[in-house]
Amino acid sequence: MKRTTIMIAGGVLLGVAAALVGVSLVEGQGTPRRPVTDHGPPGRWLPPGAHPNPAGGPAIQMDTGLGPLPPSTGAGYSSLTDVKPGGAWPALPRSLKGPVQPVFYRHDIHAGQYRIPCLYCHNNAANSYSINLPSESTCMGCHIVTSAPDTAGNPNPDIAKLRDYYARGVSIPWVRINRLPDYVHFPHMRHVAAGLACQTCHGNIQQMPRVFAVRNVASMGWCTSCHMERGVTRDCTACHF
Amino acid sequence: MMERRRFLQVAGAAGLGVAAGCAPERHHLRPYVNESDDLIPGIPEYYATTCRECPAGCGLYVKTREARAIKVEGNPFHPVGHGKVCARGQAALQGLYDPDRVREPYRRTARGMQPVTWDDAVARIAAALGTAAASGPDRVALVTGAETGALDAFYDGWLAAFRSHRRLRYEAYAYEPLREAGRLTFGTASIPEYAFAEARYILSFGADFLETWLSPVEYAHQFAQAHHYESGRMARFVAVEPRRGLTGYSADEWIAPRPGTEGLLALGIAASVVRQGHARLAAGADADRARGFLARFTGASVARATGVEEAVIDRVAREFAAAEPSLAVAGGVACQHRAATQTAVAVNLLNYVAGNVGRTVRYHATSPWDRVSGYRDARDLIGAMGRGEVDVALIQGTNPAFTLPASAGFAAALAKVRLKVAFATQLDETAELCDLVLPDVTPLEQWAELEPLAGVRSYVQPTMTPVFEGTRQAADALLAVAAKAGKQVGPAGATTARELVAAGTTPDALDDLLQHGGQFAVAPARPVRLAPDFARLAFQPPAFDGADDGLVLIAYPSMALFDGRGANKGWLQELPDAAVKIAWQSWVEVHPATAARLGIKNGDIVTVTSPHGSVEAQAYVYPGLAPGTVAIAIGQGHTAYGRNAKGRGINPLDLLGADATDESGALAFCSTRVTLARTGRWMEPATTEGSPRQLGRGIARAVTVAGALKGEVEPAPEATLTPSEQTAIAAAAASQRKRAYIGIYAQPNPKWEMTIDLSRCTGCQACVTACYAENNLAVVGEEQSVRHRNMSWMRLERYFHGDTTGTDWDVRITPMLCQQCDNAPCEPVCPVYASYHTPDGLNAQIYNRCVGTRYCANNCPYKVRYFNWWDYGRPGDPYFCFEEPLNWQLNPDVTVRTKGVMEKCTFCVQRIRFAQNDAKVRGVALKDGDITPACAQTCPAEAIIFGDAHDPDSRVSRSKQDARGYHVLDMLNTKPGITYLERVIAATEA
Amino acid sequence: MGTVAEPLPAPATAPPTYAEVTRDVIATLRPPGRKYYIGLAFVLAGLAWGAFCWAWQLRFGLGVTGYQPPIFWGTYIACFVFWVGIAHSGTLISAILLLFRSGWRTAVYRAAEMMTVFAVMTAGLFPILHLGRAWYAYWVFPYPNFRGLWSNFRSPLVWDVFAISTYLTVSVTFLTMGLIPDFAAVRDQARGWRKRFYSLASFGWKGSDREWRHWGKMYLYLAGFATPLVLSVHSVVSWDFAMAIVPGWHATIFAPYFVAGAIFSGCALVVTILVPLRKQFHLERYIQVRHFDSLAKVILLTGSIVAYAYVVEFFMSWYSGNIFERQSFYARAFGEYWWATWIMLSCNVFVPLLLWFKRVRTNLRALWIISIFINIGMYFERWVIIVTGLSHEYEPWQWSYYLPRWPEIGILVGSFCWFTMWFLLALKFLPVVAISEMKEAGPPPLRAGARAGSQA
Amino acid sequence: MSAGPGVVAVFGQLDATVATIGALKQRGFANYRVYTPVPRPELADALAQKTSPVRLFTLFGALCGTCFGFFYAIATSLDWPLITGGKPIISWPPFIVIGFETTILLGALITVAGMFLLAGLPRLGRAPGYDPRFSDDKFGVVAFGGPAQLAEAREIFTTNGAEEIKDV
Repeated sequence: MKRTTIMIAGGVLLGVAAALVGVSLVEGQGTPRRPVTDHGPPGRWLPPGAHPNPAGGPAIQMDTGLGPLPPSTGAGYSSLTDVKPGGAWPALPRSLKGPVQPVFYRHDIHAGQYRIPCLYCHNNAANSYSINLPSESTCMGCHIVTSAPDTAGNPNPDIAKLRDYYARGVSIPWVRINRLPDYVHFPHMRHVAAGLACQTCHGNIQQMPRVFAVRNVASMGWCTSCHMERGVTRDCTACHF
Repeated sequence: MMERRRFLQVAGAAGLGVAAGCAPERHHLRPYVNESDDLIPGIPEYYATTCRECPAGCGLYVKTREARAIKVEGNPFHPVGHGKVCARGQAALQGLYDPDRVREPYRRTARGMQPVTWDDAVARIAAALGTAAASGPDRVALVTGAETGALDAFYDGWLAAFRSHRRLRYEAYAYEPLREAGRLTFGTASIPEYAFAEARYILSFGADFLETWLSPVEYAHQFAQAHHYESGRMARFVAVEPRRGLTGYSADEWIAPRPGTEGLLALGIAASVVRQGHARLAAGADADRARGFLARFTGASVARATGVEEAVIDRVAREFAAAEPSLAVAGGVACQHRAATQTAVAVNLLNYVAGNVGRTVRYHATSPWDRVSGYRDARDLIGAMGRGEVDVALIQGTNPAFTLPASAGFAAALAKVRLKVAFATQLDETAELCDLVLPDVTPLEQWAELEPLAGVRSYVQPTMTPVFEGTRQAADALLAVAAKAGKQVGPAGATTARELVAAGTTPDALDDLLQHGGQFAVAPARPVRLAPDFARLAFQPPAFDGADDGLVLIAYPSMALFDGRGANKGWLQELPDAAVKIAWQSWVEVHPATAARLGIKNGDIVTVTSPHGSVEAQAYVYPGLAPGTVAIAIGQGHTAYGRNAKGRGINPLDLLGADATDESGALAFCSTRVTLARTGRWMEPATTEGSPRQLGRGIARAVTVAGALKGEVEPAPEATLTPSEQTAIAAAAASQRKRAYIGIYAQPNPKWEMTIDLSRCTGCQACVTACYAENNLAVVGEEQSVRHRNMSWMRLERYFHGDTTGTDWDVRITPMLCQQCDNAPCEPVCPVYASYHTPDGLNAQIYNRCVGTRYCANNCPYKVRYFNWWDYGRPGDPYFCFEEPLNWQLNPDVTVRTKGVMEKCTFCVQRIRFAQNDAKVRGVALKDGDITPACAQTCPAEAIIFGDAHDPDSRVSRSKQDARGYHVLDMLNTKPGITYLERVIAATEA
Repeated sequence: MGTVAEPLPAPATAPPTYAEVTRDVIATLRPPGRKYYIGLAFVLAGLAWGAFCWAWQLRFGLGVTGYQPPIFWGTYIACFVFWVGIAHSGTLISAILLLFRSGWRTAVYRAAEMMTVFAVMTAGLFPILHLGRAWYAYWVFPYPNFRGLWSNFRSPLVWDVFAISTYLTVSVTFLTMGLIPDFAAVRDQARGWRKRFYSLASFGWKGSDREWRHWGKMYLYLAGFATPLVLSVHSVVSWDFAMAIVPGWHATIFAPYFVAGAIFSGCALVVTILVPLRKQFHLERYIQVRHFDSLAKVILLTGSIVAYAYVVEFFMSWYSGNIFERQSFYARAFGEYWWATWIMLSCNVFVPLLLWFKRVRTNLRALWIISIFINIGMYFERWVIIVTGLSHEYEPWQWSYYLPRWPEIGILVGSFCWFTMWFLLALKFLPVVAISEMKEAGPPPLRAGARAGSQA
Repeated sequence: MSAGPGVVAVFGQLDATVATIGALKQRGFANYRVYTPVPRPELADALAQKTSPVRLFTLFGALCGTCFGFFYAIATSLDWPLITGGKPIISWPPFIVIGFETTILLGALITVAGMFLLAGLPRLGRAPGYDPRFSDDKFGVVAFGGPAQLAEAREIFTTNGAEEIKDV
């Protein structure tokens, strides 16, 4: 009886320790973080006005000595000449992949049917590491006029939401789809400048009513396989630093 | 991520672990409501402003990302600083993002500090001011730090509106002796501009012009221009001071006269110049008066009084006069005793007889120091407050309760004021005494216009929206108070400091000024004549309080903490003292002879007792002291102010008598004798110093000018390869290289290299703080610093060289950072390729691949790899150091490392890649100088050159060809990418 | 050939018969008594504490340890080398002495081999335990992955991975193969679940001529593999240090020095374990004093090599004229770590000198105490090499002082408990003396009147 | 080996067993089996066993190991060439360590596999004539054959002093 007790006690001790190790392993897992991640900081951090620093004066025009940025060479899709608005909307499939967004923005209409180039809204992709979501003022550039009203003349409910956000000066909390770990620094501008189509990594966004991650772009194998195919550097510090 | 969450859910279901708080993370992307033309997420923006961390006023560019200030860099076009920033200036960010900042207005009540609204606070002040103004003139006191320009005028006008002239522009270091000496010698109570860059011989009487004195960044910049070695030419620098600090480390010769006799020595040198017939004096009454006055300072008498040999005096005099031009400066510890004004006068005379006045010593119509209030003014105010003559005291941007000696009675006097208002960024000692504490903005959030030099208008502008909504610039609040009280102050309708600053300019002109940082005109120098007043002074060695057999106490300004205002900034606390190399703690420097006599070792806690008080701190046995002195840095010993400052270390001002002043009324920091006693206790110093000697290893090398001319490198036989070894190794390396350089390595690549000119480096450690800011280095705190776990990728090693029993020794300082070795010993030992060599010659460290074997750190002979012992970047970790909002400062281009990961310098690879990507997208080639690592960018002495060594025309390629170049630990065949150019000592031509 | 081999020199008592061997050895496997369970509980508690320490370390990071840069390795790596070293004597006794046909190994080799396996299992924990990110330890294995990342075969740590995992595999194999005939013997005496267990464990061994024929050769070749392996493993471990450029590490003598030290410490631990074991299980007839005498002689020999290596290290540091080496070794003897160095020298050089006396070698009590000293000394040897080497490196500015803290001590204790736990469990499942070899070593049963050596 | 009817004899002495084997061989018995608790060389001699082919497995395994070690090290180094410490991408000296360890690993494992294969282990069924005493202190000889041969075997066993004789 005593033996059993001792054995059980020992076993329990060992089990607790093992559990602690297990929890610690999971707990300890982590990736290096960079707290400034999302480019629109939350809360009041969001500069509400046009000026990034309303409290101060103008920024310095830094002379980088590198000359101006050339117009994007993004495979012709920065041109607005192809835009063809109007027409009947594509039908929604029965089920939609991807997370529910605060405003049901349909890429399949804007990018697909109307053929608005990606860089029209996501213009930073051509000149920055980070890609931007269009500001609400960009949306309102059209939607101050167009509202896809129903037969009764009421604007489309999602456009109404957008107008409401804009009127209140509140940023739309889009749910993030693709997210690279903080220790990866992906230069969007290099890839746009190289003429790579956005769809290469992001999938056929122009066919997605609601955006979802088509493939795990955060998998390094995806990056390196393409780099190898094209003979681009595989130096680790191209992305990791 | 997915797997991890799933696992946790399973684990939780199995009752294994506590999975609470592990809800799936959901990230949101928040777009701008309105697009900005300027701001591109991911691309930095820069705002020009002016540094306000000390009164020098260097020009700044503040780097912002996504509308947050993330780095302070220098404005290269600004006449103060020339694009360089010191450690304190860069740490302004930590003041901005200090979690201890006051976030809303508070009022002192019986139940402690209670939050109030701004409106309430403004109404209370306005009411009190109304009563005070009605009851008589000068019932209101306004205390600020040094102010010039628009805001200064506004403050005066504001005070006048309430019938008062009690204005104090209080600075702990107000340099009154210099101003008084200027009045006595040249009839102008002003501080001249010192042209270090032009001087060929610099004689400093205690002035710590590379640390805190007047304008340290600008002077370091100029000093390096004068004192660096180039083609056989360099200025000689002699330091005359009882304590050899960082500035003295750059000296080619150190003379330590008896404390207090520096002025006599200056007079002796001046007299010797005259005696030897080297005086450059125009004929006339002034010259005759100078000659006549100096005649009584014979070599023998001066030698007797100062303890400096007559031959040395004559030699220095000869050299000083022969240099064309030379420069003598007085300040610091040599100018902080009861004979301080005399010392400054003596040095003025020395400059006068050597013909330097008007050349390297230039007086202007005004100087920013003219109106700064000193100790005498502060005591006047204390007297007035103590007598109940002040009803309302408003204190902004200065902390007199800490920087005045306790014996001056500031706290008791302030208590007699009816309403005490502090405009404070932190709850410092002064704010704690006040009835109303109003949250002020930091210099990076405020508007001001300064005049740091005659003719220079330098603007201060907010670089971002205020971090805390509840804060308001003091001037805004004062405007509101005036409006509430029904007074009109400043330009009509002005309600903000911005309008005060903008007054008199058009919006376009203002934009232009703000983009350039200001208007930088060169004011002409003003001729001065010798005034007769100086001869009235006694020129006697100063008196010291305390028993005659005591040790003279030297309280000196801390380079990092200045007058204590830096004490709550982690970067500055963790920055090891430039001379003693202790961080986070206070220490008492004890002369080795004294230490031997009393049996004191490093770390022994000693009691220092003066007639005015007593403190306890650890001892540091320091050879850089005159015998019979002890030294303590000012800056620690706060009783309030914030988490990093409070209760840390000791304040040497507690040992000073309030009445110890000199003719100018300045407080004499070096005025008392103390006794030392061991307590028998010991503490482990938080020092970075392992061994203070380099033991013949040739890490920091130096030669004389003559040697440098011959192309000699100081031999370090143990650390250098023989020629036959070199040949053999080169052949082996070449054959290995042939088999190594395949794939991307075989393509034409740049090779990033660096040279560090030790004849320029002063050891100021601005580079260290730049690295902290750029690379998200963790601040580990005192406990971890004690255990040598600092994360500073760049460290300044300070070795004593020579026999340190006398004064004839020199200090070797070398910045040590990753050498980016071609044959890096750290690389092949990593099992997972986390450490490897990039095609462009960098020794890369891939943080996310690192598993933490630490083998690389063992195998690094330079010991420049730093391990994340804790999760410094994770909230909840015991050593988490980026507490909100400090994390706002983090550079988004650099990964924040987790625990268990090795990290190190990579020549700011993020800047390299950014520039390469930018150039590629723009379709242009990178030029030499397009990429600058943070350390090189900020180095005031421009000692660091970075570039592509494969480009034969790059500056770094040319610089590494210098005959003075050497590699540290060359015999290990690591082939470092950093070439050090050895220091050159301008030895005396005895 | 064709003759019955000469038995070992006649012991004091009559040699056991085959039946006695079987009976006596199987007796050790009988259900244990109270002391055993108390011991086991004690060991489990120690192990749980060690596991807790590791959990603590994983949770907060290596900051909880005493590491103080530039001393990035300390107690854990010392433990690693210590346990790998312990392992070596087992392989030496079972494989090398088998090849050399040293008869005295028979009685002790099984215990030594068990010790080997458990010591390698213990040692293998430490490279993982000491990692900053232990949860990514598998990255050091060159497994194919989508990212195309491999491990760096130039790193001595990857050599370690290969050497230690090979060593563990081969040691386990060697032990298991040796156990097969013994398991069969136990099986045939057992009942119930034990019978089923040993039936499985013996792979259905029947002791037929065919089985013995192939088994014998296989065992010989395994011994042949184990011999260079054992030499290579500790050489590879020593290269962890010798391949680094740290003064005090970078020495060509390290491989033989470490191998000798390993056998030295391993044999000492064999003595430490066997003396109480022999008493507890009444195995005096099998594990005899003369076996201890032989072990002591091996200890004496390897101890002398180790002492010689110390002398050479100090001599070379002086003779090289290299100031880095000189200052490092000066600091080792007279610097902050003088105490560790002198503990090492006392225990490893001076105490074993007693073994020159046969009286000491045959006095088990004295031998046991000396073996404990040697174990302590050899632990300190590793500690001294690692810590003093790192504390006085090239850059004088970065000299420092390290002492372990509680998590390290806890894990050190836990590692001893882990080892002991396996040993205690194994004692009740594995015959601690090789049954068939013990029989083989003794005189075979012959017909009355026949004499060993005569043709039947 | 062969099954079928046989007869087993239990011997208590080694020399008796050796003598029995000799007698069986002399009478032309080819199909017999010996069980022994110890691998005595006398038995091996009496059985005139040829050297076990296990060594071929050993050679094969070791060669495989060497090739695998070097191939893996070289191939992975070339797959993503990264320079460390200025050393060649294919650095032979460190690869020797890898090759050596894999030689031993595969050599040892394949040797064991070979032994299992050749010795017919693991044996799942029963062994004809096996008696638990054979793992303790008795030797067993099983002879197989026709009735005549078995009778002859019995006779040999009895002559050589078998303690017990059983049919199997």
